[in-house]
Amino acid sequence: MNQQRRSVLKYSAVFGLMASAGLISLAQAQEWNKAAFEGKGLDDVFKILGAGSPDKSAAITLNAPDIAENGAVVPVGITTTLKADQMAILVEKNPSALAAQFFIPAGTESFVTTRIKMGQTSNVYALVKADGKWSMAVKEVKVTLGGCGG
Amino acid sequence: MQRKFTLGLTLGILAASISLSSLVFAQTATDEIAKYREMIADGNPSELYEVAGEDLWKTPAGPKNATLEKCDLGLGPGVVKGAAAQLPRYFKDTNKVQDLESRLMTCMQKLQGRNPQEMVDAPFQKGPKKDMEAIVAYVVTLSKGDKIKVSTNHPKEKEMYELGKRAFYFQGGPMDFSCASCHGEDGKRIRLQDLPNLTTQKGAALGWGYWPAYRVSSGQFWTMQQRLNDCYRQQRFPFPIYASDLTIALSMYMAKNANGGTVETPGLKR
Amino acid sequence: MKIMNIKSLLVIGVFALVSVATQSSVIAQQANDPKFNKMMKDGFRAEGIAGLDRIQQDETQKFCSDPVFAGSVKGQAMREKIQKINMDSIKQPSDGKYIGDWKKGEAIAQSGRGATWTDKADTPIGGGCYNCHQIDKKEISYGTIGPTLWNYGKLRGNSQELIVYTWNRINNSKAYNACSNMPRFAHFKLLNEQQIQDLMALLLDPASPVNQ
Amino acid sequence: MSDPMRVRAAENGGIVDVKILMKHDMESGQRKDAAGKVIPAWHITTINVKANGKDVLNGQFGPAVSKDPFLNFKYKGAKGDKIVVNWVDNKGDKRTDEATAS
Repeated sequence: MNQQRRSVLKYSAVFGLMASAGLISLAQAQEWNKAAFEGKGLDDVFKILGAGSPDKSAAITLNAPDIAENGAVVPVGITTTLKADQMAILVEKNPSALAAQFFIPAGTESFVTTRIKMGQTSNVYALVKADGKWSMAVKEVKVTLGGCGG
Repeated sequence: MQRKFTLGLTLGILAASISLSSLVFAQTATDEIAKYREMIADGNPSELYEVAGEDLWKTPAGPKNATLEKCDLGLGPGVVKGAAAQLPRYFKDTNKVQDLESRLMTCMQKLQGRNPQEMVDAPFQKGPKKDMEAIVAYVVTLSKGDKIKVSTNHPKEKEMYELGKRAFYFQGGPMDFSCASCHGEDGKRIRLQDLPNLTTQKGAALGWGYWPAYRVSSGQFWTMQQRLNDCYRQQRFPFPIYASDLTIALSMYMAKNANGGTVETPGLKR
Repeated sequence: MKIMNIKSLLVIGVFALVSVATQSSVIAQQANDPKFNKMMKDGFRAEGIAGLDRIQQDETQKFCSDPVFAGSVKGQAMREKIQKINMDSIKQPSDGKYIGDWKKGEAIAQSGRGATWTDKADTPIGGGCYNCHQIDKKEISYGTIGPTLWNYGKLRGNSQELIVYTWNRINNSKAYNACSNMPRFAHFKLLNEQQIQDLMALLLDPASPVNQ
Repeated sequence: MSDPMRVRAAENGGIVDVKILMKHDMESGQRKDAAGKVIPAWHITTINVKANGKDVLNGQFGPAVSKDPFLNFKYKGAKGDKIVVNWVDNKGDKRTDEATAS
């Protein structure tokens, strides 16, 4: 066995180990993805995430209310039967579309719920990356004016 | 004759079905709002204030460097559990009817040597009021699930109730509003928000029983004093003075009307 | 069974009559209460544009702060007097024009801002109409304190009588119902003549979405 | 200084349900102060959750996550798991809190 081959093996072994321990996605996860969060429109964010133009998938459920009593707190949950390793929540009409992104290690369910702000009635997108491919679910959430303030 | 009757009946049915369809529509919107409320009910950020409040309760502070642990909220020194469910009430030592916040001010003054005027003057959500809000969150959480049980047996309590009732109906300001303008009838809403009829037991329990609360629209925990303050702001009144008899009287009116209802505080509101 | 029902109805009827009679005989406008006055005086301070003059009640406010009396038989004469005071204060449009721009009217109906102590003196005041009324059906967030105004013009036509009535009602609702929950928009200068014309258009213009 | 989080973790059938409330203003960068000046964005950027030292979730927040953020997720675990939650915001403030799965 020559020297070169051995070191290649060693390298790939290390890489494999890192990947299996989730270290690569960890490095990615711990560095805030400034470009993605500053992307304005949906397409900008899709591109930065490497999602291209994701297909809609019936395997993804976007759990959000039809009407939000207040745009300051809109509950949004994503569940999928796919084996997700990343999830993202996007709001089409927000100043910056991407609201939150999640990295899901093995052993964690393909499910996450959080709360987001919406400036106005808009489509909300749940993006899921599974087996290296992004897909999505879409739902319109109506934001109503409430209280006496108008 | 027969035809007229049929026509009338058809028109009647038509009118009924029109009003029914708009009713159904309104119903769907309120159902959706109910679903929204249910979705956010799990994980009430009031808990964050409650944690801070428990800390403040047990940490020595003020010129006398004392804790509030000996504070008497009506059930004896140091008894917090269930106390908020029986406030406002008459206190012998101050010879006054006090709500939770005015009573806490008394404790802060007596036990910790803090100046109550500083509390009155501070803006909501800042300085000493920020501490007050956290402490209120802590205290009211310890009455969650209890029955509202407010007494008007003492003449001063009875008097406060009557004064509060009168204040509830007092109209003023450039829009002629009183509390009763919005909270005096069953089944009304402002925009999509249901308005409890605070003159009835059921309505008062829905109103009084769910405040103090975390308010989603402002992202803040609001005490009853702040809730009343913002009511008067929306009524286009001048500024109600913090812990004034006026605010305590209104609380007395609502709390007594709510008797028998359940304390659901801290609530989670729009 | 049937007889029982009629009997109990009769009893209830008589009881209701008696209670109305006894009630109206004891009802009088609530007395001045120095303790209450002091509580109100000590209870407020001026803040921003919201001065203490705002708790100095006029005759209408004083009357309507006692709903038991205001709604009683004894209160009838006073109710009529209050309505007359308010009716007499209404001015018809100076340019003779009743109908403005419904689009601007919709914006005024949507806004519930203005006149609070957190507003400036020059903060535009909204009509706040959707707070209490359904108006354009597309707006699902509407209140129910007042009646629905959807199809207002379509259902009622546009006779001069209706136009003047609608004008008066927006200007000063208390001209028709002494203790109406609706603010007196003209009396307190909450809305100016042009804004009221725009609201009129929202309700009455055949082109307004309200009348589709 | 940052305020404590509220972390709850309940195990049921081999799945631990984790609910986290964070105390943070999550200033959007869209609001203006009384003088009309834009209030700069101030928000949590990354959050890491570990159970017994192993990552169970990594999240990234933009300014559109609500004030006092709430997060709920589930992982395969057991009663007694030691859960450590870390967040960092865009000003470099940090906070760590712990809970034990019950």
